[in-house]
Amino acid sequence: MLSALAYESWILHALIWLPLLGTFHVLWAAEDRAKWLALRWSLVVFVLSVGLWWAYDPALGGGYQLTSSLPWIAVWGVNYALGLDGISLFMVLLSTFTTPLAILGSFNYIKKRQKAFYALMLLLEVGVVGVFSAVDLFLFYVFFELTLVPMYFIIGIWGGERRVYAAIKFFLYTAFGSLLMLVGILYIYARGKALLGVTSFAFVDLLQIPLTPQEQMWLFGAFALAFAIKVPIFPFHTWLPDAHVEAPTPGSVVLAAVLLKMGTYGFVRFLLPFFPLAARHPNVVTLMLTLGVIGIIYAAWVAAVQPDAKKLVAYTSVAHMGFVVIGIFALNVNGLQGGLLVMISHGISTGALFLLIGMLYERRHTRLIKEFGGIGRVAPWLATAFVITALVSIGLPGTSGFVGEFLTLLGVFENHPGVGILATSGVIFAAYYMLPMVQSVFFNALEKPENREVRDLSRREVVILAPMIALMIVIGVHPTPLLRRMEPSVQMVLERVYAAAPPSAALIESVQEETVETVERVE
Amino acid sequence: MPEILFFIFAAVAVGGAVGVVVSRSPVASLLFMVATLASTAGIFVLLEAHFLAAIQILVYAGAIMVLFLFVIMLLNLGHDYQRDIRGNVAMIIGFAVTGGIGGLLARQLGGGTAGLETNLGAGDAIDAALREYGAVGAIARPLFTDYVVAFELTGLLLLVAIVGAIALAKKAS
Amino acid sequence: MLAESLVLAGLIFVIGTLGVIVRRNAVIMFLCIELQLNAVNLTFVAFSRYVGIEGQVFVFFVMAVAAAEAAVGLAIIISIFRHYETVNVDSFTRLKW
Amino acid sequence: MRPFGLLLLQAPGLEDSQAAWEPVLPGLIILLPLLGFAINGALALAAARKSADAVRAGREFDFFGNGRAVTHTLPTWVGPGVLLLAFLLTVVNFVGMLGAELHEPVIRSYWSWITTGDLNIAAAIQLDQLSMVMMMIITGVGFLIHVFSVGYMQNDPGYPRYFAYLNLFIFFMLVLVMGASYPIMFIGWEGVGLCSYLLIGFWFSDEEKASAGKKAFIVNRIGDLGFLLAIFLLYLVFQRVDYAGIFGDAESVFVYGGPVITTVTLFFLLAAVGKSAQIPLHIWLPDAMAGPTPVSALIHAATMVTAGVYLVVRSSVLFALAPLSSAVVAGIGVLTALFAATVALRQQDIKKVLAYSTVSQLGFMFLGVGVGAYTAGIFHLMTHAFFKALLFLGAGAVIHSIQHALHHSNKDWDAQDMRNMGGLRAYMPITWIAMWLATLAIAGIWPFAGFFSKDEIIWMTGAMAGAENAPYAGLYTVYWVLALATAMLTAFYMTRLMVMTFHGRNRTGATGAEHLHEAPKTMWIPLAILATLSVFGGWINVTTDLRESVLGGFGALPMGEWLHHWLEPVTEAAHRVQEAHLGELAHAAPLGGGEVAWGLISTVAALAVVLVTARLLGRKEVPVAVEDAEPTGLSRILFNKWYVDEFYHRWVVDPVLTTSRVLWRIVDTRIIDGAVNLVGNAARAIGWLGSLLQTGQVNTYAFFFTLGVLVILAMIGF
Repeated sequence: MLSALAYESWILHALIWLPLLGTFHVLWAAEDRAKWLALRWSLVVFVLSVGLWWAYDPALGGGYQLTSSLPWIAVWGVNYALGLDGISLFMVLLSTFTTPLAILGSFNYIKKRQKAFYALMLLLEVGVVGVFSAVDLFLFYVFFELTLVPMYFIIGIWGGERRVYAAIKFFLYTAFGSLLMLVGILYIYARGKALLGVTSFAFVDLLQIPLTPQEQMWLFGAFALAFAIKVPIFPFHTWLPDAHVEAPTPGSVVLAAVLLKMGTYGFVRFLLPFFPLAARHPNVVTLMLTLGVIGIIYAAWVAAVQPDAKKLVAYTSVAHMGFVVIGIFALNVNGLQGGLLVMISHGISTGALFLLIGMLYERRHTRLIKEFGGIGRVAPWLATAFVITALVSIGLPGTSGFVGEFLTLLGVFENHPGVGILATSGVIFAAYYMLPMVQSVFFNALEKPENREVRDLSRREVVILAPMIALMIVIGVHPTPLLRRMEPSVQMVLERVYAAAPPSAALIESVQEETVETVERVE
Repeated sequence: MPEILFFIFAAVAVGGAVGVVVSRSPVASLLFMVATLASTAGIFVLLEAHFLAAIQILVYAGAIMVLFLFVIMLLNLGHDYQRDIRGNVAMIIGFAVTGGIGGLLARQLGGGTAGLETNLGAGDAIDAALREYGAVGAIARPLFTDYVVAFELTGLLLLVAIVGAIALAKKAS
Repeated sequence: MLAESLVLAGLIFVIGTLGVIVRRNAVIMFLCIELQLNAVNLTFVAFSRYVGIEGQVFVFFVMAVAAAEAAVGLAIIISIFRHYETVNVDSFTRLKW
Repeated sequence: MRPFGLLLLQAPGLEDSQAAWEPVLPGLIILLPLLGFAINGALALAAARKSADAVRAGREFDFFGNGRAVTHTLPTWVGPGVLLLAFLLTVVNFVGMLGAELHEPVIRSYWSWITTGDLNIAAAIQLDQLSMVMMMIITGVGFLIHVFSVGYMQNDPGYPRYFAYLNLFIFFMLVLVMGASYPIMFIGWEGVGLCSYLLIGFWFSDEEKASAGKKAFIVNRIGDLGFLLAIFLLYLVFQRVDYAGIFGDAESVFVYGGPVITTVTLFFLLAAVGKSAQIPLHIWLPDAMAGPTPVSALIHAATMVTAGVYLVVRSSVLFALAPLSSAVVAGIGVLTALFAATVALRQQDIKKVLAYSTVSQLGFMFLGVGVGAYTAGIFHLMTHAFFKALLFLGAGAVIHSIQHALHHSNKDWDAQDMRNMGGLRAYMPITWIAMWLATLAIAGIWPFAGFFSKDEIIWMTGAMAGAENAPYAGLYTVYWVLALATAMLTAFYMTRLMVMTFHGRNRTGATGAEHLHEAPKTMWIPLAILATLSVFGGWINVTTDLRESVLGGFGALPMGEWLHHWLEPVTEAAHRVQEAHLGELAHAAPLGGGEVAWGLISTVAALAVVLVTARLLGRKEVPVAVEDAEPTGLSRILFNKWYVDEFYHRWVVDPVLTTSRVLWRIVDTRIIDGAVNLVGNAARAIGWLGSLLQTGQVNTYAFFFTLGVLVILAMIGF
């Protein structure tokens, strides 16, 4: 049925352009209809995107599928080129899944300038879907930067008290990283032109460029810094708690669920295949694993003493992303697959946690843990949803959180047992930060009179949370369909990492000569 | 004869310019300015640009300078002025920079203009146009044919300037 | 006569520039700007003898722009004067960040 | 992939073993409790919503007035009902297996759980003799405790939630014992931990109870770390994680006593120590008594805490290959047994005594599996499930009754403090008799169940000490002595519990005493059944020597060494390894004397302790709790549980919290974020310097403009 509609040919374009259309529609419409319009647009996008699950066929190998390319800036060889592989497939689905829920979750939260807000949410969706489906480095970079703008305004306008500080910090910090990446991109492009004579930003073309180990190291550094800030990896993480605490609930949801994934996605998409020699260099691997493990343990400890529930969850994000990083740099199938699963699982569970904390905030206008207590008595459904989500977050087996962490740790342990043991201790600390918070908020005596007034979940909120919880459990019980779709692409990345050899001087020379010859012939 | 006239006009123009800059009184500056404009108009005539010389006198010296004068009088700046030339440091810097520009210009001109004069002799064409269409027609022809869009835009610009000037100068109600 | 005209124009331009830098009176700064414009007009006219009538056409446009500029500029000066009771530009330092 | 729906069917293919025997709907045994959870969970959510609305309106919702709410009637049937069905199904399978002479486990795979690279974990269950025994205990004892709960939790507003959790617990426990690979077992392993967390904190409005749940979960997670690492290490060695694959090759892959196998088993030991509350991770179990008493019976006595023992027996081959780990297992076991027994001597809370007694008995099981007596470990696990469940349920009935009495006499005394009880045998005769039977069983007095199981463990310890090539022979001798001493302590503290509770003068006061009553039928019938099992349950595994002696009625006991033979297919590999490396076990205890002699000695000694204690304590006048003096000296240390909790608090919890605060306040906020802000502020400072050029004076701008022109001109000119 999908092929009858030529689904493969238009779906990716639709996923990018429909939300953009929606953006304008929302801006055009009346203020009080904005939220419903935005919800409808994002739902349409989500429903359309579901078909990707079947449209993407892992049997065809791990390369890009559903590709299409139009020349954009022909002089520079920039193409508007889209495509999906097993890695980006789930990131796109995660984005289209999260956006409508985040929009639905902001119905009560966003009171002022609704039109602008919902338009920005849709614009954000354009950006993230674009990032994950671009197969042209230039296009990727454009979308990568595009996501900054809506998020900057979402935090800066609808945020909490220190919103401006947080928004600027978020923007400058991440932009700073990506500018270094831009330098790297241009360098690769220039090398491609010089060595191969191709003026192209297409991933497939850039992968052919024989870069020397030194070059790879520098480029790796430039790209890695950009993505490490985005992820964020340990010493670059301080923008995240600030941004999360100040951001409005839907902003936090999208930030945690999708934007952070752009960083780790970049690791898998660029760092490993583009600079394999650097990525598998023992020093680099050691560094990344160390930072990842520090992130896991350090963030867990810092999270445990946070007085603000939202900040706590923000720090847990750092810990989870630490798992992803070590999974990726385990450089084996289990680790990579595990890392990708943690990304998916973290997207859903942390998104849900932020939504839940947002719901608490709407009811009590505070997020300080000590202000709560005994909420389970007056809001049992809310408490149930929260406890389930928290358990997923700490990786209870049978939920999505476990599968990812298990594979990640298994992968790390395979190649680096010592690191594996340290990282596995993260499962203890996950309980150490999460359970006290759950207890202080939902259990204990219902003492404060304000807490007595807290309402339970409304029907709208049930509609938001139910699919998320269902998905967390379904993925936990039966992750194989996901793993099956990711595996060929993951294998391809790994093959590239391990097969790559440093180009000899002779090779570069011969390539260059060939290029010169072809150029001469053409002229 | 034209050479002598040129040097007279040039001397007056430079003298006027210096006067503009050094006069304490704005009115004096203005009058020096008029002298400069008038002598420049004379040089225009020597360069066979009769129409421009005419509107230089009419529009520039006549209208714009009077506008300045009105403003000076309106603001009551005619007397009770204070010394407003900057101090030594500003003077030195100003002289250094302007001297630099002057030096550079001189350096450029030091190469001579003989090449230009021989290679690009458009004077005959202009003379022919002047003979054929008269002083006004010679300049009006390109103005209303090749440059008509720019011309119209200039009109629009003037309109906008008038509106803007009124809006700015009007007393806030 | 080209070379002489150009020297003259350069001289007037430099004097005008110096005026803009050293004078504090806004009206006189304006006059100095007019001086600079005039110098440029002179070069246009001088070159037009060798390049074509377009030089003179350009002068025409410059004059129109100068007129517009003078009108608006003087209006601004009047407007400022109403606030500050002076045309000394040292008093107008609000134009930053 | 096989669709989910087939879970109910007997699924062929997909690595299923081809056995002679076809199990009957094994998947359903797991699914039934899950179904119960779903139904009860839905009811609980509905009920909680109602009660929440009432709380918001400032009152408590009355589920019991004018007819019980449907949310509170349905669980009565659903909760125990699914368990009964599961139990019956287990019995059917058990009978089937009895007749099948099975040598290989029967494996049923349903779908690929995790498939990636060369890792393939199937969602598969394994039926063999060991899992069958465990299933019988879990569903059987579980069912009885569910029935008891109907009476016990009758008037609790959280009634449906309680049954939802309990059903979920059974589900996970079944996953734990039926899983065909370590990761599947781990699902159950953490799942039961979760349920334990939820049930300990069942009355979550009480901060102490909620904290106890949290503590249990976190301490258990420390153990789970070991489990995960053991799985990883096994995967590294075998490239697979299912039992069939690992155990089949273990003997050929591992070197006896080699470092890898020792590490694996020590990791597993960490997991077992956490789950079974052994030293040093025993601290959570006494606190876990905060949960409803039937929960303590089911989870914290009969089933979940024994998962550690199950793990060791399941991995018996691995442990047999690692003599050092086995010795550590036994050492931890016997130390825990002794330690917990000493603490139990001086506890006043009836449930605390039982909790420490559980820890102690678990120690015995560890000792058993540590000395290679895997069958004995499982045997003691089973008999312990009977009598300890009975003791807890009995205690529950007592507490229920005392609570009632205190409530009516308006005393806010602790209903669990034995000093407030006394003389209950007159009011609760059935409970009294049942609990005495259980006490005799746990004290190890012939012919009750505990005698046979405990005696076998002690005997095997002695036998190990004297084995031909016994490693650490001296150590095992010490173990043997300690175990004997602990057995005597057990007899003492249990008798103390019985005397303080049921004998002497009633201390609830006259008004209170009027309201003391025997437990209702739903509560005492399970007690009676468990009492029967506590008496006769030990007869299924009487060693041949004992059976032929006076202790076995000279062969009159019907089923000697039955359990031993039954579990042989599971443990034979381990026994093979032991035989090969340890040689023949001793036939005499370290001090000489055969099994029969020591059996006689121990039962007589225990009986003597019971009688003397009963006589001495029976005469003593016990003051009620509020009037009692603070304990002093050694008994103070024992009362405070050797200050282990305080030790952990001082040296582990506090330092971690302090470090966390330092990391946050200093490292994160000051140093890391400080550096980030420093960069930002530096940029801002440079900008400020630049802004100084912007004076607001037109002349300056004109000057710079001209300067710019000059520069451009210069660039063109030169």
